Amino acid sequence: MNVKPDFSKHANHAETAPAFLSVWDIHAYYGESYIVQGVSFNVHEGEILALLGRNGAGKTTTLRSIARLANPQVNKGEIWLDHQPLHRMSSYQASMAGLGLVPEDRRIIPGLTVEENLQLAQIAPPIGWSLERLYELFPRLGERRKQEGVTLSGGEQQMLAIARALARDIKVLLLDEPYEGLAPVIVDEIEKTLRIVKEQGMTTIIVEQNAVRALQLADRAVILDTGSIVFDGTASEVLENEQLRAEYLAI
Amino acid sequence: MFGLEKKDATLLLIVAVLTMCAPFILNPFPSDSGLAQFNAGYPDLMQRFVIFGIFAIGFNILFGLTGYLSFGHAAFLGVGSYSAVWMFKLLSMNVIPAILLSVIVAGAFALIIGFVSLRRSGIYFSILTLAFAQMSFALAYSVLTPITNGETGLQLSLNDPRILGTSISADGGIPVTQLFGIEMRSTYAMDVGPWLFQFNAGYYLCAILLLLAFYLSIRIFRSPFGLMLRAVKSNQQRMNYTGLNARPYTLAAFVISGMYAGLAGGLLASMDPLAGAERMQWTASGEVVLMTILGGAGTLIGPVLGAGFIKYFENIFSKINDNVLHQWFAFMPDGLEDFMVTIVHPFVGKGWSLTLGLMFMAVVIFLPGGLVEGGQKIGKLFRRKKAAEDTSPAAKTPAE
Amino acid sequence: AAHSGYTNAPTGDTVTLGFNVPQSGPYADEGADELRAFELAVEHLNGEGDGGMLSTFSSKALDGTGILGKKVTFVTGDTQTKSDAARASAKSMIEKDGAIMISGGSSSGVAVAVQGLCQEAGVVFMAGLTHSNDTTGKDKKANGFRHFFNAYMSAAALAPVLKNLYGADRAAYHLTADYTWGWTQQESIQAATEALGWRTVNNVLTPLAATDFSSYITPVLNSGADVLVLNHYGGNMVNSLTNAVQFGLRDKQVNGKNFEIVVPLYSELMAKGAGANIKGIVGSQNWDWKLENQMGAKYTGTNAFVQSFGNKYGFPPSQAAQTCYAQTLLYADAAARAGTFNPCAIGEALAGFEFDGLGNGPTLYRADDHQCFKDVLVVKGAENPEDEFHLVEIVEVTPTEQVTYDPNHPMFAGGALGACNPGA
Amino acid sequence: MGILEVKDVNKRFGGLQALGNVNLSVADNTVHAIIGPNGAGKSTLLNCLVGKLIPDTGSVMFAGQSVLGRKPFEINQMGISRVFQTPEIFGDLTVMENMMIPCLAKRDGSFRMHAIESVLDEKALREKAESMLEEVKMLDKRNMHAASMSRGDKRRLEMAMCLVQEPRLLLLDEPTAGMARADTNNTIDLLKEIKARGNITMCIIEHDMHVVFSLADRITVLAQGTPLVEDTPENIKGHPKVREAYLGESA
Amino acid sequence: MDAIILQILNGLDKGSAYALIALGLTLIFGTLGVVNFAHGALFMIGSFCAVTVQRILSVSFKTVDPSKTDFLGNPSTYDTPYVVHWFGPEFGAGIIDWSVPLAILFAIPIMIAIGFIMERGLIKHFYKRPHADQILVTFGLAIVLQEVIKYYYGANPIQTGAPEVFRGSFDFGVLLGFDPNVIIYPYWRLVYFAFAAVIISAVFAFLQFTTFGMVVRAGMADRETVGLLGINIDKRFTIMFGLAAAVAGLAGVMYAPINAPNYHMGMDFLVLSFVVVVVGGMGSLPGAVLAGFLLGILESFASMTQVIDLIPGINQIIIYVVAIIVLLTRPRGLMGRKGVMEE
Ligand SMILES: Nc1ncnc2c1ncn2[C@@H]1O[C@H](COP(=O)(O)OP(=O)(O)OP(=O)(O)O)[C@@H](O)[C@H]1O
Ligand SMILES: Nc1ncnc2c1ncn2[C@@H]1O[C@H](COP(=O)(O)OP(=O)(O)OP(=O)(O)O)[C@@H](O)[C@H]1O
Ligand SMILES: [Mg+2]
Ligand SMILES: [Mg+2]
Repeated sequence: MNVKPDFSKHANHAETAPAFLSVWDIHAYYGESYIVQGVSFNVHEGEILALLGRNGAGKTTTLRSIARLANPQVNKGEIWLDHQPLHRMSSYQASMAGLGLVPEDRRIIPGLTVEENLQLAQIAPPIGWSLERLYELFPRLGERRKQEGVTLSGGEQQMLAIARALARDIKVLLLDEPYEGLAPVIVDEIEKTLRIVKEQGMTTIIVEQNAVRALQLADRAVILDTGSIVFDGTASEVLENEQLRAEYLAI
Repeated sequence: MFGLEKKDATLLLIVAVLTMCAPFILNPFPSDSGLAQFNAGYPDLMQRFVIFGIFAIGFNILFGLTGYLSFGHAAFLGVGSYSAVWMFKLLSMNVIPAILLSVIVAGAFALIIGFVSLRRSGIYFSILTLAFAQMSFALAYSVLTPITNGETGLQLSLNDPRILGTSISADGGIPVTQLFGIEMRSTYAMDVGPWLFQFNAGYYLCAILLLLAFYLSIRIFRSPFGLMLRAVKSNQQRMNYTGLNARPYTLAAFVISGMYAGLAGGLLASMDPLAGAERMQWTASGEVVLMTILGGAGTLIGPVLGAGFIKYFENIFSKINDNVLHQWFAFMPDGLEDFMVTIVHPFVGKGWSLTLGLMFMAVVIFLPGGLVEGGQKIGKLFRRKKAAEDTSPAAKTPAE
Repeated sequence: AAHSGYTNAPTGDTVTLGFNVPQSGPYADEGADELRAFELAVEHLNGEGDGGMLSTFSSKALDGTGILGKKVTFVTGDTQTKSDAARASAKSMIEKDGAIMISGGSSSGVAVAVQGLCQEAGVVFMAGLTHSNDTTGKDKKANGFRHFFNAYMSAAALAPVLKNLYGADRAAYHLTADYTWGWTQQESIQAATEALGWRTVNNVLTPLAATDFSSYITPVLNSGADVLVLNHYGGNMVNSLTNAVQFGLRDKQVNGKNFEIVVPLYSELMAKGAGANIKGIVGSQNWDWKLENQMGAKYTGTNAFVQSFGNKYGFPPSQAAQTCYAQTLLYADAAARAGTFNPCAIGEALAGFEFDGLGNGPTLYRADDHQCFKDVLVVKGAENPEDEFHLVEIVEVTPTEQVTYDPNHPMFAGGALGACNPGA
Repeated sequence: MGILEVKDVNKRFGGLQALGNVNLSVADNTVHAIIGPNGAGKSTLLNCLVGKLIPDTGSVMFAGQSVLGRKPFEINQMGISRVFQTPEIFGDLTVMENMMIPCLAKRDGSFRMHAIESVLDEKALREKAESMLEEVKMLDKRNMHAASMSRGDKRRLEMAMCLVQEPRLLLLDEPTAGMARADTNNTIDLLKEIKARGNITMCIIEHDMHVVFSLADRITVLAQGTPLVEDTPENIKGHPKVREAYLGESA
Repeated sequence: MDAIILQILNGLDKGSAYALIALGLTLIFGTLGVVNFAHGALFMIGSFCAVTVQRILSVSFKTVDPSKTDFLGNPSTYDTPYVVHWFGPEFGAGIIDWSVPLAILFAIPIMIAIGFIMERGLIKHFYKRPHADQILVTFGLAIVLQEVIKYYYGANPIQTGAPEVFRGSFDFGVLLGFDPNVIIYPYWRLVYFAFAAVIISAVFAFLQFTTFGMVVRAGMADRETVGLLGINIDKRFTIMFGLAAAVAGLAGVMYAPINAPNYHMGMDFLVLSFVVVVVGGMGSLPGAVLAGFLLGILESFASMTQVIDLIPGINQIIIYVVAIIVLLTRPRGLMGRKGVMEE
């Protein structure tokens, strides 16, 4: 079964955009290869959206497009964050506008210590959580603050990447596979953290292979397949829909 | 053909045809026209094209495949030249032993330098090779003068011992280099109307060796050995954890490319029996780097193109003086003529290096990937145009 | 080319000469001046301009109609002051442009290399600025000719003047460029000064690539030497001299005498480059544009040349320019007298040729080694130059006899002229 | 005595005891899982096995020979292959070329020019590489540039490269991290099949308990650099200490 | 002893030049990761700033002096610099005399502008390109800059003196208790040393006490991620480049009185400065400075007669010998950081 996204929501898009973050008909390319083929969805303020799909479906590419990274090239489409046109910005401007991305391979900066990695996030405005507060949330990082970031264990790096995003005062948090490589207890921890920040009003998009966990956390879900949206609805809808789960999520 | 895939065989064939017909191709302008200045079809330059082509092909085996950027390759060229000249002085004027010795000596030299330098990678490797080459240059220029004849360069003289041969030729001069009696300098000139085509024995020897060198390089590129070298470039870590020691592979590539340089050096000396120390200077090493990048590092034909490009500028543009410019623009009214000469003047003659510098920048800015990529782009453009032409008639006749 | 018994025999109504000068690298300005002289010479040979030294030249075989009735054309090339590049450039002139004579150059290494090439190719080489003894010594060639003086002659000319100026009891410290020219220069000047009674305290070889000579200069301070001899040329010399002056050597008193600096080989461009540091420093030159005005009519030709050069280019010619100009005229004249361009005939015409009126006074092209013998100038840096053309002052002219040596002099031994080679 | 014997291995990084007196014995032809919280030292332990790190003290014996003091390539030649936590592949080469490299690498470690003999056995090697790609379901991607694949695919490629070497001991560091559920299941099947063929021992680090419990014969739990318990999967699941330190409530 | 002290002084001086050039190069090469073959050319342009200022200040008008004739026999002319005309012979001549220090003021904006233009117009597009491409384009640029200078200023060195007061030399030995006239050292070289020390400390302070250095290093390691943290890295790269160009240029300005500037002086220093940077260790500013001084001093010692007599030719190759030894014993140079340009 294919659940077609409801494009009527997007009618008369830009000015009347109802949502906090709205992504409208983006098309993204890596060189010649056409990866994201017209994706549109909305995220409301304070909501957690799960973006799901197989390997290579284009989830990462979609997040990177929203974060305005140089690669992929977005040839068409609009992205509005709180009435600001992200699609006209470069990545650092998007970040100043309130966007935070935790990239899939964590991208801890080599040559910098844990603390420097965090300080780096607090150079440009707007500044978010203080380092003390972050160390409180992730005591591990506090213990390791003088260690070079890239020598952290895989899971520690993941914590650092999330902490780095929170060190900025962001409005929308984009998480690309935040649970990957984390011990189950830590996953629980992070899930708790995400709930906490949600309560404080954070809007989140989470991409996750562990679909069940993501769906338990999320309010809504979007499923991508080969660069197009095949489902857009509430998280519980997915959990209830056998066929959808089997076809796209293998759960 | 020769165990090559079709595409490579075609490439080899094209190169073969081009080198064999070079005396025609490089001499397109009649010798009495103003454009004759741009002709490059005279023995010395043709020889240089192919010899530096060989040098660059060899360099590319190391740099293009493994990514190790040697900044001291000219040392091997120089060592090759010195060996060859010594062979001429001591043994015989036949080029075969000279070339063999230069390849062997350069190979041995490369083995030593490579063994030490390859303990480091990246920029550290580049600086190590640079240091070795600069040391060789400095020593050859002064301290080792008894062997290298220093600044002047090692030349033949009338009192060379020359075991297999004579010290002095019949007419009282220094004997000339030859291959079993065929003098390297002997040139057959063909007058066709205003054109003069020169077929030089030395050039053809170099050209044949270039083809061999090119063939061997294709084989290396396509062989599993070549694959290993590319793997070295891509991810040495993974290579290690796959049970492969990268060192012997890189060292082999280094020695092979050193031998290519030695061959080029030996050929230079065979065509013109002089070996100068500045052949080993860092600028000379830099030149082959530039040739390779300019043509397209990692491509088969690129280095040869790059070598031709640089040598062409050095030899042709440097010779255009104001006199020549006035000849070119003579057809214009006087004021305009002088104006044109003034405009062009800074870029030719003594300004040739300015033009070369500008060309370097232009190529790397507009044709990332070098001349080969430029060629491919043009090729694509043509194909696209053709495709567009093919489809356009169809568009005119509606499907209904 | 047609087989007429020698390489590049001119077939049409023109004859092509090849001017191979440094156009890039540190000697580019010198090369540019040489090129100006060549162009002027060609003009004069073809009967254009005021004729320059043609009118003062003692031989009257040239009449301003080119050479042997053929109009003179020329090609130019860049030696880059590298023997390899110079040979490539010369070869292209010979192979591509049909040049029948190659001239020019600004260093001995290049001169020897190109001379060797011309010998092999069978064309005449008229050396430009080359000062090493080897060019007409161990590396001499039948097809090569040198008008410029050499290291031995510099030393021989300087020695008596140095004795007059600084006395016979001196201790010299040599800094020498570490390559063949530097060595022959040092060897010559050491021999000549020791013959005067000078002591040689030390001789230190400096790398060609050196730009800062401070670490070679400082040991001089306390070595006990009271004369510093800089066997350097071009940029090396400008830098070493500048450094020596910076370190206050010239203000020093050693052994109760003023410390002195000597630069055996001088040139106008070097003097310009050295600026105020050159003031009062003694050296030798092949020629100077003020020669006729100051030293009399013996040096006729000088003024004629300076006039036509100055009118055309707006400044007086350098010694390099004069040499190149003279060499071109000498070549043309020899061809005219021989009645052919065959290098062997030209060689015969030049060998032992005595002439006058080319600015150096009576001159001999010696047959044994193809070296010119003529008076040598001892010069020094002007204390108060009236303009940038008067940086060099003539101190004295050393007559030919004093600088002449035996062709078998040990400093020149080891080579053989060989047979002339007409090529094809 | 097991094929792999780790005795009293210690490793410090500055002030941090990453491994403290680790003892481990892995029996031949079994799958041994190593689990534990992030930063427990699991990857460090593997690094000590393959020569990337040298332990401060202790011994590591493989098939009766010590691996210490050997270079990584020599250790591989002894029969140990490793899949890394962040994929290590030849990014510049195509998938097929990536596969050819391990096929060409000889176990005896001899350096060969491969230029002359290439024609002789290239075809056989090619077939071997292709059948391996088939097994990991990547044959259709054989001509793809390895760097431009999605991360799950890179992982599978790396695994294929290790498997085609037919190692005696295969070390897998989070082989299914970031893999879609369907592919994770495929990977489990693949590893099971490999195991069933026999003559291979595997050490696997994984945070996905589904994978661990479906594959492992024995499990070692590492915490703060020291083994906490070693037991069968069933016992581990119920172990209270493990639940607390690692699995959390969701396991 | 005195000889050794003198060579140490020489070494420090040479070392200052090497260190200054290497410092600028490290900012570009070690920090921005761009192999800048045009760095020597920047140094050269700095020197020519001094030449230019001297020329500008000496712009003159001609007066005919009928009492003399020039070399062609025409009435000769003499030049009066406008500044002398305007400010009187003493002060005017003084201004010309001080042209090298004045050139510093002139060079700073010029060099920063050149750095900005170079980075914005050219280098910017090459951060992500292979080093080989960077070499090609910057080498081309170096040739172009060099040739342009040659076109306007000729190939001959141009003497550009220090102010009169700095021209003499200073008896250093007396201070240390030696006899007079044993250890004397030119004032200007002492000035150069002090100047180098000031510049080096200023650059260190700037990078140490601001986050600028950290951000640029981070940006080099991973531009994309730094962008994700809201930092406009392009702007900072440009500033860094301008800074490096200014350092190179100032090193050149002050060097003009030591060695007469010529158009290819940059190339003479280029290879050497790469060696210095790499021996110092990629990406390490202290390393670059340390290696600069080390090589300067060793080079000075190697040129002592006693040493040359022992090992002939050692003065020619000392730098390379040291480079080889250092790189073989310390894989990342003296103070190199891991991972910087090791591929
Ligand atoms: N740099 C790149 N160049 C070219 N193609 C790319 C690049 N990065 C990704 N792709 C391709 O784009 C497609 C989508 O990749 P993307 O990384 O967005 O997938 P994904 O949904 O995040 O998958 P995964 O779950 O494996 O991370 C894949 O087919 C991949 O091969
Ligand atoms: N090179 C190093 N320098 C300093 N500390 C290091 C280094 N490498 C690892 N560590 C530290 O050692 C500890 C163990 O790291 P290791 O990578 O082995 O953990 P792990 O068990 O694999 O964790 P994960 O499951 O998160 O990957 C971590 O705390 C890490 O920060
Ligand atoms: Mg992804
Ligand atoms: Mg790990």
